[in-house]
Amino acid sequence: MAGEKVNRINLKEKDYEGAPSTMCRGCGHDAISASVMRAFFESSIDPRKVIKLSGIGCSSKTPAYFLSQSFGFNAVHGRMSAVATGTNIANHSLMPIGVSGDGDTAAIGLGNFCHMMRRNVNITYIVENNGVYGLTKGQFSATADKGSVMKGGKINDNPALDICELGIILGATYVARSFSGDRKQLSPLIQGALAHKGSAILDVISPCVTFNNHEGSTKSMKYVKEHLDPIHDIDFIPHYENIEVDYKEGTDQPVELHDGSRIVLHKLGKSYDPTSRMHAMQAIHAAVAEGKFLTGLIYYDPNRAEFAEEMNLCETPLAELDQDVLQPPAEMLDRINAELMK
Amino acid sequence: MAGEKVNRINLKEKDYEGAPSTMCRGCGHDAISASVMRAFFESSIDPRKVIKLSGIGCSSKTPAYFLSQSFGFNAVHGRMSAVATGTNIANHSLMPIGVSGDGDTAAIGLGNFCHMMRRNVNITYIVENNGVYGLTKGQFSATADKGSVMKGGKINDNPALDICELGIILGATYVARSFSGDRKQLSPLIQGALAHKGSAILDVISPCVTFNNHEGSTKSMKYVKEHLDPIHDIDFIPHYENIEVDYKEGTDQPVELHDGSRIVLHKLGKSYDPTSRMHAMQAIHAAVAEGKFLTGLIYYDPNRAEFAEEMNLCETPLAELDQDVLQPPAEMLDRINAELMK
Amino acid sequence: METPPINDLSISIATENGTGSASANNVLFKAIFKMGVPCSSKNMFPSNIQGLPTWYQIRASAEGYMARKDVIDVMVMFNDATAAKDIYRVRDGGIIIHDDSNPLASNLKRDGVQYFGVPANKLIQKIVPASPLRIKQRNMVYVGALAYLFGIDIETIKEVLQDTFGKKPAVIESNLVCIQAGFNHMKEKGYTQNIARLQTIPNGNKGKIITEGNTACALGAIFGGASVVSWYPITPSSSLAEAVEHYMPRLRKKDGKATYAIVQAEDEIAAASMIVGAGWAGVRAMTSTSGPGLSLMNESIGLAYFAEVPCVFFIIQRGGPSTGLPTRTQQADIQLMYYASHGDTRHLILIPHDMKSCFDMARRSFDFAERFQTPVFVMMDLDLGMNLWSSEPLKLEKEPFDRGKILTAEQIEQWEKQGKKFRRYFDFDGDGIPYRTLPGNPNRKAAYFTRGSGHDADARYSEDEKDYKETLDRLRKKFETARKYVPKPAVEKQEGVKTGIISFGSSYEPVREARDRLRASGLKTNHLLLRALPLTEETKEFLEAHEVIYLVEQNRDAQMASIVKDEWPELASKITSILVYDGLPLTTGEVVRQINQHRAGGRKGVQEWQEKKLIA
Amino acid sequence: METPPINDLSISIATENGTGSASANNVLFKAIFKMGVPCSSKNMFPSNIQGLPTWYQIRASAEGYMARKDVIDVMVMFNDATAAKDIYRVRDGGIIIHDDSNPLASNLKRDGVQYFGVPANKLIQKIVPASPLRIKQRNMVYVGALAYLFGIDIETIKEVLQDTFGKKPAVIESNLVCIQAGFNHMKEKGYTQNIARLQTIPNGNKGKIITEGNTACALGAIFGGASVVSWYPITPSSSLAEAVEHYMPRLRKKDGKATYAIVQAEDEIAAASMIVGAGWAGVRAMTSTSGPGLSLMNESIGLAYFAEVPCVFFIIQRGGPSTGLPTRTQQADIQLMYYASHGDTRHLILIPHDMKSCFDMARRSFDFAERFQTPVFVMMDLDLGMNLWSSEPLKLEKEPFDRGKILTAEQIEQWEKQGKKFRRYFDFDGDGIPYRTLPGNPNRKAAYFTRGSGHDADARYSEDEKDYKETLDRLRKKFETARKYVPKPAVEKQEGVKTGIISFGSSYEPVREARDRLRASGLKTNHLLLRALPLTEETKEFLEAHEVIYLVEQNRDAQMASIVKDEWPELASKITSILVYDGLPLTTGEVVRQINQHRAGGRKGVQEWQEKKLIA
Ligand SMILES: Cc1ncc(C[n+]2csc(CCOP(=O)(O)OP(=O)(O)O)c2C)c(N)n1
Ligand SMILES: Cc1ncc(C[n+]2csc(CCOP(=O)(O)OP(=O)(O)O)c2C)c(N)n1
Ligand code: SF4
Ligand code: SF4
Ligand SMILES: [Mg+2]
Ligand SMILES: [Mg+2]
Repeated sequence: MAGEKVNRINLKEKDYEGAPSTMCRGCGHDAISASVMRAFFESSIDPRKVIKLSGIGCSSKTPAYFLSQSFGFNAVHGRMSAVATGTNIANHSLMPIGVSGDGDTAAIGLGNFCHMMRRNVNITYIVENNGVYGLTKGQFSATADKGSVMKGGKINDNPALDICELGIILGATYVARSFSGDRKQLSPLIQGALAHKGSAILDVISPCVTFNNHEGSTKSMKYVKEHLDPIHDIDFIPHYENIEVDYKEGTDQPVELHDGSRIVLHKLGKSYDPTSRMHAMQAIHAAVAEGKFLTGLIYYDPNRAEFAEEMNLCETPLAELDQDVLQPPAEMLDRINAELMK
Repeated sequence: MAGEKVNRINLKEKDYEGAPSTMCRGCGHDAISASVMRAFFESSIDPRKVIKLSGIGCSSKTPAYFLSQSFGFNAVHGRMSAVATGTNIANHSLMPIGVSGDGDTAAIGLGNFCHMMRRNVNITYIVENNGVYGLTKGQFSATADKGSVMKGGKINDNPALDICELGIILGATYVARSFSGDRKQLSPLIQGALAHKGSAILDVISPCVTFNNHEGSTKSMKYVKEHLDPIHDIDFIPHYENIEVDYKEGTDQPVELHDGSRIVLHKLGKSYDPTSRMHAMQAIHAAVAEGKFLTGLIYYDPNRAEFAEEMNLCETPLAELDQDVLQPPAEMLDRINAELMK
Repeated sequence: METPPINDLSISIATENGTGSASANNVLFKAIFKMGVPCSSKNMFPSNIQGLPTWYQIRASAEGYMARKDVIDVMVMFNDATAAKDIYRVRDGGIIIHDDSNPLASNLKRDGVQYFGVPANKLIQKIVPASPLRIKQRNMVYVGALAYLFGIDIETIKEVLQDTFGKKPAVIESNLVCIQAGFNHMKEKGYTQNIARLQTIPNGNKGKIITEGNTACALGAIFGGASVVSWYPITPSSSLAEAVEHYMPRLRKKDGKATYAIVQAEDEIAAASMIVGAGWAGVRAMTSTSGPGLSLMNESIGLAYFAEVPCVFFIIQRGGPSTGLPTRTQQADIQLMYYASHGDTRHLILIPHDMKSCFDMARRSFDFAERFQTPVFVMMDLDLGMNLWSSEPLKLEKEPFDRGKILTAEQIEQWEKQGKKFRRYFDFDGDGIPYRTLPGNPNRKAAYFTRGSGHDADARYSEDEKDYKETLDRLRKKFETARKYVPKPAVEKQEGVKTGIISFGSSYEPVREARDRLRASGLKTNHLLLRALPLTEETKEFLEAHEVIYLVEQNRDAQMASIVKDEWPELASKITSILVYDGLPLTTGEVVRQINQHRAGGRKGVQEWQEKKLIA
Repeated sequence: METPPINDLSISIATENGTGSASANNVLFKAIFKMGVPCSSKNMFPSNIQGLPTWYQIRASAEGYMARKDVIDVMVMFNDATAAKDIYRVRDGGIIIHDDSNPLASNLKRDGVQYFGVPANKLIQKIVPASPLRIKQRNMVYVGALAYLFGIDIETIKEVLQDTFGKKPAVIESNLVCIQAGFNHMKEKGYTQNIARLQTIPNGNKGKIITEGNTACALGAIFGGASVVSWYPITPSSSLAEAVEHYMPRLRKKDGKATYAIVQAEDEIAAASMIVGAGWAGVRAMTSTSGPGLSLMNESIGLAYFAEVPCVFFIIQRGGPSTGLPTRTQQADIQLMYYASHGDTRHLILIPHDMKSCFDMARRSFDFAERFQTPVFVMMDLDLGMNLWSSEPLKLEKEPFDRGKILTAEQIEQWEKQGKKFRRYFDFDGDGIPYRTLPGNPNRKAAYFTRGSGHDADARYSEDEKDYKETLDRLRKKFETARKYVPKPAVEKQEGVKTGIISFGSSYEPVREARDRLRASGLKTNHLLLRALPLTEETKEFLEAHEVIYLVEQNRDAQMASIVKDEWPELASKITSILVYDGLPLTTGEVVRQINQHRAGGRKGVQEWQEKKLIA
């Protein structure tokens, strides 16, 4: 029984659980939360050393649903990256995990997100990427594929923004992509990110069962469609199952989404070397050209120092320093006064 | 005499002039303004069909110094791209030229800038790139090279953000780089941008004579350095000459900046094909690897439709429609009332 | 057994969101409406998509009161998660309807109420083919049960189903079966109740429409010529922009091409900046947002104010501060709208209170924006914007757009003939409103350079102290001029009455009812409905004319009162604030309760009470 | 010939920025200071880097008045661009010093003033070796000229040069030569004047420092334990953050490592969000900005308010609205600070008025932020922040940091022993201030989930109306508690005096002098210096105790008066606002002028006058 199994620091899996989820049943976000808990458990990380951060959105609600023994900060929309930068220099001894959405990160939060990566702020940053604004009922996000169709028939005519591409050129030092249902791939990637010092970006495709609605949808779930009333269909969400996948490195994996549309995942092979920027960019482009999503650790830079280190901060976290360290002696003020007399 | 020379629409060069500049003498921005005027003159564009846009910064002041017959909007810091998106759909018959700085575009304005390019909003967008915040007295901007030293000795420890790279992956359809003093290269590039329908991004290296101060600076202008008083040196700005360059396609051009530091420009050769994203990215990376700035038209996509077109707007600019077109007949309201009775 | 009251009933339906109750509730409400019974509904939904509690409260009122009723007569207890609390929300002598497919848990029993069970779950197992849709149909069962208990006839319900799902016979069928099942079950059990009956009123709601304020605003904006709409999704304002998106294609096409542009911006700063750019370029531009968006738009609003660019902001208020309660209602962004942005700024605000004024003010807002070349706010709240209100049909006043002082190329020429030269920021008319030209104007003297930084009357950059002060003074003068133009308050006044009530927005309806109740209990009140800021003389006179004035607002800090105090401190000291801010639509009872509490304590008591209240 | 007034003189130096006049002006000012003469300087500089007009106004005042003097005795006319206007800025009987290398243009001649020419250009051609630096040295020439005319002896100047350029003998040399040249020229010409003389006052300024408010704030913050500083450059606030950057390395290193972190953020939203994150994580965090930045920070401020996170905002006010006049002074962001962000919010504001209070309040601001777990504003303005003020030395009060209610792991254990459980947002003490724990606290009960959305006393997500209202009421109660803690106003009061003046910030000094002038002309006044918001009882009593109260503020809309009216409308109606908003440092004369104007018109006249003023 999982309940009994303990990790190196003697914690059970349930010690990594959180409050009950309020996501729609079958939402990819819940599957990701499961992988997050698994990763922390497997890596035997003390929840009390962890801080959870998020912005606003369905995805951003999820940190409340894991690691209830960790402090959490559900900030405002799009500002998680800046808030994380602040918490990080205030206390570099804590391990930050951030969960955001494609709207939160790639729309309102894009500028701050880019600058966080430029600074290589230490964080495990998960983008739960569903191509829509779930919490505000299904508008397109900046990562929605060009040409995809929204509930109501609206067509997206802007190209999709690629979180990984952005991460690579802006200076993130650990850039990976996965699929919410691929726990075997996802939780090790999260463990790697947690172990990495610097900005670790995980772009995780996470289907929104309620609002993801590509052209494929007409083909699918005929009965439900016919019997759903047109005006209020968002008011009713059928119970979907989470989509799980499990496939080999170097292979393709087609995935049928809840609405019947299809995406193809391609898992990077063992031979792939993630330490070259140009290679990484090419790999992404190549996959896109074939209409596939590349998954796995796409780019990795073990050398660049993280932000707090660049700042030459003292060992003790700033948050733990006392007045005797923080307040210079009065003599120093007298000396400055003297200078100001000239 | 230039004064007498007229273009195809019978305008003289001075018809493209603006108010006297308030830039420091020798500032690269003034040189760029000159190329802008030249480009409009050469392309015989009616200033009354042009709108000038900018954000806030020394660079953003410059639209007041050219095309005084054109309407201009000096918006707030970092918001030119969004303001331009609005003006564009409001009146797609006008030709927008925007001037911004590296702070305005790559710091506070980064998010909006990226989304403007994603939409491929029609604009000629010039980034007068000096690596510093000129107007606020010389702090580093996001495009400053890692390791560069600021007046006062502060060292930049973040990697430089590359405007062209960003433009290419975000969907800009005309991406070029040049040097403020290279009028021969710059004004044709501007003419090309003006002719292009879509987001045309010009990253123009434009030395700030007052605050650009790389390590090289110690070597330079010995006498002045010695005799400048340390506290107030920003209060005095020696009169510099604008740096002019003129070099062949496919060749390198080292440039000595006012403070004695050196940069190397590399001009793309005739053979270079700008229509491939991947090639463009590789070319940039290759140059960076050799410590050079690639100049010329780096990427060009002639096919993608500009934003206003995607919107399927009517011929007549929205701004010119009258009430009879804008206000639906009362009967339409009655019909809707009827629907709302059910 | 005495006859029950007719058409006076409040039903609260407790369910879980995402289970399909909204369409059941909609059918129920529409059926009552179709019977001709005056009715309203309040939807109290959570800020997530599926699995959290939601309440739908329907009120039928013979007298035609639309406010949320403070007592609940019937509770449909279909959400186990909240049942334990829900049983106490219903009044003594009220009714609880529950799903008795399983026996009622003991902790859900209470005295003084009637329980009616309907085995909805069991029923749908039988009558609905197995599919994910089944649970959804469960909700239709309580519709049938209520229909039987209170006398909604099935025919009316059929008509509603027809209206709503006309194109989908299968949907009509499957819903009807379940409704019928609920109906029959109650019948077989022979359940009866005596607390109220619904009775058809011939032509009762004839010619009336049902809609939400956000829809009415959207239509008003479209008929007002809105051409550039830039917005960023946020509850409860999204449905306004989405209604614009819904109606525009039908209403604003010109030989297949759009005479409008709608942009879903990347954030609110972009949305605001886009409409500033668009307004400057000469179109009627708008955005819609809520508190967090308003906070972010502050800088762009200041730019529009100082550069004098027309644009319209629809602000649908929700529970603040910060993210607060996104799906609850409040009127707490008043000061932020009025004083928006840094520096000396004051803004024009229009305040609708019903569907007609939503439509009219939305339409007129662009006239005000262009007339005064400034940002204009339309102040809404979630209750007004997202709940269903019945109303007279929307009516289009045929009047020309007021584009304000725009100079064409020809006019500039004529001016020059008269030796008058175009100066963008010069006060030609002494009303503080300058003339503007639009980009593209071919006259060589038409162009000017707009900026948010200091400028002189000719739009030239200036740091001169006189130019600067002149600009600030002219802007204030322009604001003073606006006082004469903005919609005047609506005053209901009887000679000799010494107590006045001031209300605005969604508080109007509860206050209207509260005044009737107070009158019944012996307190006559006069009323002033605020319809715009800046304040006008009428309000001053109203303050002068009364001894005690109750100012009703749905916020904690008496924000509107603060604005009144700023104008007329000596008069404002008469004001006693009625403050309600629990996020739920205002009830008549709460207004009456607070007013009576004051009167009990007298003027001094009032102050103490307010003190206490603030820090209670 | 009667003896000239001693040490009472105002000199305005008109130059072009970027030509090096700042160091010349600095030498001149420091020299007068070194003589022991009480003096102040006001720098009126443009919002660009080179080539625009700039004025530097020095005042020497035997009585020790530091306000900008309203009359200019001497004009150094070294900027051709503004010369035509500058000649009229000097008072009748005043002196104009100009560069007569070329003959004076006829349009620059006026009557009633003395002209003294000094051929600065010619002189430097001779004495300064050819180099770009030459023009810079030209400015030192007028220093010498003024020294001769008004009696600053060269030795003192040498000392100043020594103090400033000690490490660069070459600089001292080259400057001295030019100063000497100017001095000698006047001497040779035998120029004399009789309007004023400067005379050494032994130990006059002994022990006094000269600094800017931004520097004093920066030092206060450092000694107050500020550890995370995130900022985005903007005039006039940059110099505060840059002063922190300048001093931190000397003051806050621990074996070579930094005990602080300074981040130049990518924008103000990021800066604000970073300090909210940092404050939550347990450090003393701050940012500094000006109007446009404040507007952008609104959303994050609301988050800090509602999630109850301590952080400090230094707001250096400049000319608004929008970009406005970035290099001019104003007090027009008061309401935006006080009501910042959407929803019901009220914020704590500290208001320094001199260098000592800048230092002290900056230091204390973190105590208030942590005590009340809320954003705290330090309200500055450009005049206070960027001009040089002489002052007593800054003094460090030795008192422990007030970290407020922070629970350690041990304390939580003890609580539990007492059967008391940690609840993040529960009002244990009845003062509205809850207890908090810091991330990293090892107690398993210490962790909580912070959010800007609705929550209950245990920091759990909640949409319940009672939880919501309780939170809002507690926040207001916390604000009321703060009234007892914030710095009290400083009152100068004489029995029987019926006229009161209220001032704050940089208005204090001009008002101090204005009161002396008014007394001389027969009007006794009492004074209240506002030092914080929320307002406290002392202000109420002051309003009660006087018949007429003049409230002096540097904005158009009487923003502080509006806040007073909000608190005590019936008393506030006594207030007459003195409003100055031309962007220049407030002068004594303007205060006196406006007050006399009112008295002339009487109470009624006052209102009319204000009416007029608002729409003049
Ligand atoms: C400033 C601000 N603007 C808008 C909103 C409304 N809002 C809440 S969540 C959201 C988008 C969420 O999308 P995403 O980040 O992709 O999360 P998802 O729900 O898809 O997981 C928006 C626009 C807000 N809360 N704050
Ligand atoms: C919201 C806001 N923040 C900060 C500023 C102050 N500011 C003015 S210009 C500028 C940076 C300009 O740098 P850049 O865009 O590179 O222009 P440059 O002066 O270097 O040409 C800043 C931060 C402002 N005006 N508005
Ligand atoms: S709306 Fe979509 S994203 Fe949000 S919880 Fe439901 S399925 Fe998940
Ligand atoms: S400060 Fe630099 S960027 Fe600004 S005008 Fe001077 S030289 Fe140009
Ligand atoms: Mg999403
Ligand atoms: Mg720059």
